Amino acid sequence: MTYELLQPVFVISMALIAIGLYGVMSKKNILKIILSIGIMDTGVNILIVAMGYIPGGTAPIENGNYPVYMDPVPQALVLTAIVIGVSVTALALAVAMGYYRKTGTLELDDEGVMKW
Amino acid sequence: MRKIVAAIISITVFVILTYFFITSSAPINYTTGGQYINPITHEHSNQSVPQQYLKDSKKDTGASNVVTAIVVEYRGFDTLGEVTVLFTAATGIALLLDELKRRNVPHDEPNFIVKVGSIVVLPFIVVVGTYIFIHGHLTPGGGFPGGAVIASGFLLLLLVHTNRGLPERKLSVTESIAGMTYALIGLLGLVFAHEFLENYLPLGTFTYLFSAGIIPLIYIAIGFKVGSELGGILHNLKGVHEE
Amino acid sequence: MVDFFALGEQILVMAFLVTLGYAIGMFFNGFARKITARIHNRVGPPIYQGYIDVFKLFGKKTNISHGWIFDLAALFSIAGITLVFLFLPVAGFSMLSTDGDLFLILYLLAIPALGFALGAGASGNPNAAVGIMRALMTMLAYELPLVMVIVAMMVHYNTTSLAGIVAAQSNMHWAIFLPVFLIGAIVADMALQGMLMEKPFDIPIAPHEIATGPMVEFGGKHLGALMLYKMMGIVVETTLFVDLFLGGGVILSVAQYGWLAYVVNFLVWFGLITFVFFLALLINAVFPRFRIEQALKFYWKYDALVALLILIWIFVEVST
Amino acid sequence: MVSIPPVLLIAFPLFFAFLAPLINMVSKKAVKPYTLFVLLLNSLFAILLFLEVQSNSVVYEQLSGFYPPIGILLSVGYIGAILAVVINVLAMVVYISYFGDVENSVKFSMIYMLVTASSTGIVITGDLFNMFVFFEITAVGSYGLVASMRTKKAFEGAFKYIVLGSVGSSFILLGIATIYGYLKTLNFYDIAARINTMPETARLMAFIFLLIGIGVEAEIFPLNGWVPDAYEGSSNRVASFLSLGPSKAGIYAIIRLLFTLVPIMSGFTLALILGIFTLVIGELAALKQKDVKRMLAYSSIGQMGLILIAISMHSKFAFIAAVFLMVSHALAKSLLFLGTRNYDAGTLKNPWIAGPIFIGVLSIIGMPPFPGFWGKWYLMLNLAAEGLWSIILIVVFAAVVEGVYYARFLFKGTGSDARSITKSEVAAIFLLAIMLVLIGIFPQYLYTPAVKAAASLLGGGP
Repeated sequence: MTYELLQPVFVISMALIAIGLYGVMSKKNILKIILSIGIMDTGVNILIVAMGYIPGGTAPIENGNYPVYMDPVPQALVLTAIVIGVSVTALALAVAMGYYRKTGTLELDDEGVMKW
Repeated sequence: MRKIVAAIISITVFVILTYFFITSSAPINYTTGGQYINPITHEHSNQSVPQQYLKDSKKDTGASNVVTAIVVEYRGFDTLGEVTVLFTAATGIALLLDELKRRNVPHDEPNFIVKVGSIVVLPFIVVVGTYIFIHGHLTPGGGFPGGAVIASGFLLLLLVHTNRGLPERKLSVTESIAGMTYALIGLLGLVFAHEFLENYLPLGTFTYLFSAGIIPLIYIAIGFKVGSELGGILHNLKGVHEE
Repeated sequence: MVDFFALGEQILVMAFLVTLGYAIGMFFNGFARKITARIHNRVGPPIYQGYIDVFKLFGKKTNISHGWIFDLAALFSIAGITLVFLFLPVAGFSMLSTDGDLFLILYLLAIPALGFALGAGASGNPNAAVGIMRALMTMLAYELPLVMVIVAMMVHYNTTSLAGIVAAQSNMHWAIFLPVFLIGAIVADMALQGMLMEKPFDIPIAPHEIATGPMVEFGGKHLGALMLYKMMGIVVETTLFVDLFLGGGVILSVAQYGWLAYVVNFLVWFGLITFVFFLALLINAVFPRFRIEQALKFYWKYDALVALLILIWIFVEVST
Repeated sequence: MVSIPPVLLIAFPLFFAFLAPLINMVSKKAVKPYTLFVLLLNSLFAILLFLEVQSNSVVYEQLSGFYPPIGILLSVGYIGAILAVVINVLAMVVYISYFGDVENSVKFSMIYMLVTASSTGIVITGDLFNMFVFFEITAVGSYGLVASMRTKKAFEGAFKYIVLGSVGSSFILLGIATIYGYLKTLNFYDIAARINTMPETARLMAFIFLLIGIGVEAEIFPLNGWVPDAYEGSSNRVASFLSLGPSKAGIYAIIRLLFTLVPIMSGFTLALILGIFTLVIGELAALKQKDVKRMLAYSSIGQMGLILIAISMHSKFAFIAAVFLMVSHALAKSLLFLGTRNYDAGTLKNPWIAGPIFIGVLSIIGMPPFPGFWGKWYLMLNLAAEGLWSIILIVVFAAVVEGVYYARFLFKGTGSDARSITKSEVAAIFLLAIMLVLIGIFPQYLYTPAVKAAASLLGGGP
């Protein structure tokens, strides 16, 4: 059996990734870029959780009777990935604050972005 | 121009990724695997990894929540790393915003309902958070959600007392001690058992609170750590000096 | 067990060759000035003027030094160029040669340039600064076509050793007799012109504009050392050219003719490098000077393009 | 001989980093010696680990008491051991330069320890997701270190780094999801054993996802936009640290990816093409830089390209070349970044700075007898032996370009009056220079482990 049931989930998570990517590349406002990163992270996390889907499965908490469980590993991975995402977002916000204090704006200037 | 390029790239990525994942023929069960020859014992593992987790977690760890068993025991080293990521981020934020803090920024006084409500709600928040991280091995949740709930209590405090920060020093001490406890629990595994983070406590009775060996201890440490770290982050982002 | 006798013999030969190289270099200096003077319809200095200059400069007391980098730089240049000379097969006789030494030579050629740049920089003279920037740009410019041609030769002869290339050209199968490498030789000759800092690529020195450029602050022994470096440079660069395209001057095989072959080959090698240098002097005498951007354009647009065509030609030839 | 569990290399510095704030509360002065002590301890562990690898050829350790692939496996082969030593010892040496400096931040030292530990973690882990976690610690720590100067440029550079780093980590997760989806395992060697059961496209896509993610840290071409800004904005010591720790860990991850995880031929070709682009773009961009730090940063990119080319040749000699280039780059680049604080027209008048800087430059541009020379030399010989002449052309020309801008760099440092430098900085750059000279003169001590590393990797081992 393959992932046919999950195709809408894949489309949604890929759409989130693409939206995030678009935001990261096109926006100049630091907060918008941070939001875009968050959207991208969410897309990836949805994808990973979906990878552990088993038809008819339940949450992997043992309670005596033995139904079919979901694959627990992706859930554990996503737990880690979420915390990491939070950490990065928090640090990015701190950097944004520092940038704002130094420059008085949250817009990245063209010169700074495109410098090669 | 920039937006058009960005749009083209992201649409391309979307099309390629969607096509790839939709046509992917990955198996939708977790029974594949099991041919791996262990480099330490040179034995075959005879089952797929997730299957083994689901089958053995009760026996191995005594936790009824398999996800917790994976997070804290089977892949506990990842979780130590995860805690460290949060710790690094919190330290980084403190490092960046140390000098940039502003004093005496005028804030709006919060209204009466928020003030009184916070006093009423705060104990419940703390209790719920504590409950979540203590029962991590039995119910969904664990150290991270529990710590985050407690940190939301800190957030409430910061919202109410607009011109005050949190006791940064105390948070920092809590954070350090909790982190050290986690690392120490792991290192003691090398002493009392054979490996880092290996369980060396009795597993207790399945589905009871005092069970699952070191898992609740680790989750308590994580709960304290995450709560104080997120609190520290909020404190630093608010930018008020400790009184 | 090290064969000390053979080792001593080798060291003696190397010392002799290095001395010879410097002697030839000094001779070339006087030679060049004489030729240029004759073209300008002057009498010019005597042909042994190079020797006189060097001995005079080394006999002088050095009054000005700009610190230890300045001193080191002169040493750096001399040591670097001598090392390169030791890696070159001279008249088919290679002193230090290994597989892949052609890369080594290309590399090592940068050391004296670095020393030169350091010394000039340490002097703190603005003219030196201008000169050294131009010298580095020129180096960058001529290196591209040169490397392309050399890689083409490596592909053609399927060896990375200069001695191998020389050996492959024995029995008068000189590379220059192949049409493609005749063009290659012209390209490399243009690069050689830049290496020797002769017109039209003498902008780094630009004698009439920036007061002899990088050398301006050097005096006494430092100037003597730098002159020696430049003189040896002429020998090294022309020898590289001869080794690449003119079979290293080898016309008799040592196995067949013994010591006679050595003598004849050395004479032929000497004649060839003199000829190559003379050619450079002629070009120097008739061409005006390029500005730095013109030089860059020349090398990267025309010279490199031709070199690229040669490279493609060789690749096609090899693959078919 | 003492047998050290590899996990101590990670767990000890983590524990001591958690302890550092308490030390700071007791005595502010104690923090720097304390950190140095921890790094010294870690270096000793790394050296012991290296010796152990030399006698056993590979060291495995399972964690949490479960056999892999159930538990996490640490696996240290030759290449991992070499890099662990390089990262830990050099991190310690670079840290020496902090002594005698007015800047005294416990947080900085903590992040420094954490990033050292996690870079080491990347090179000794045997688990894909574990590697991702260490990547994130390294990245998050590096963001903080880059921004720690708190200037506009620092924040800008750090922000670029964060953006690219986050996109990269998303792609690593995509790669992990792809591989896990097919194989339901995360252990490197379990994956390696069964990777052929995945369809060709899936393997290629997983490879590309992971390469994109790792490429950010390893400074590979389309994803290295952060490098110049971050290096320019950060302090010299941070730049020095970044070029010896995280970037080496990134290269190690690429080695793992190419040789163990997804050993497909198209992957090697792709890496080769990217390497060439990285090399050419890095060197040409370095040529036109005015700012010294930016120039060094682009030069780093160029070096990374060279290393990637050497790795993707998939042959023994090229891999030895890669090892030499990595060691040379780690030593020389950290030396150069460290020695060029306030680089201007008087720096080289001070012989205490100039000597090491000369050695560093000579090693980077590949002059004998320094490690950089051995690296380029083996690479060229290998390229010539395989008849890849067009790559030789590019590499040689890149070397010439390198020579030119380094000559300009040295030239810029001469003239005017001598400058002073703190004693600890002199000590640090001298130690680095001595190591460069020693490895250059006695290359066999690196050559032998490198040969074994190459043999082990080409055989599919760690």
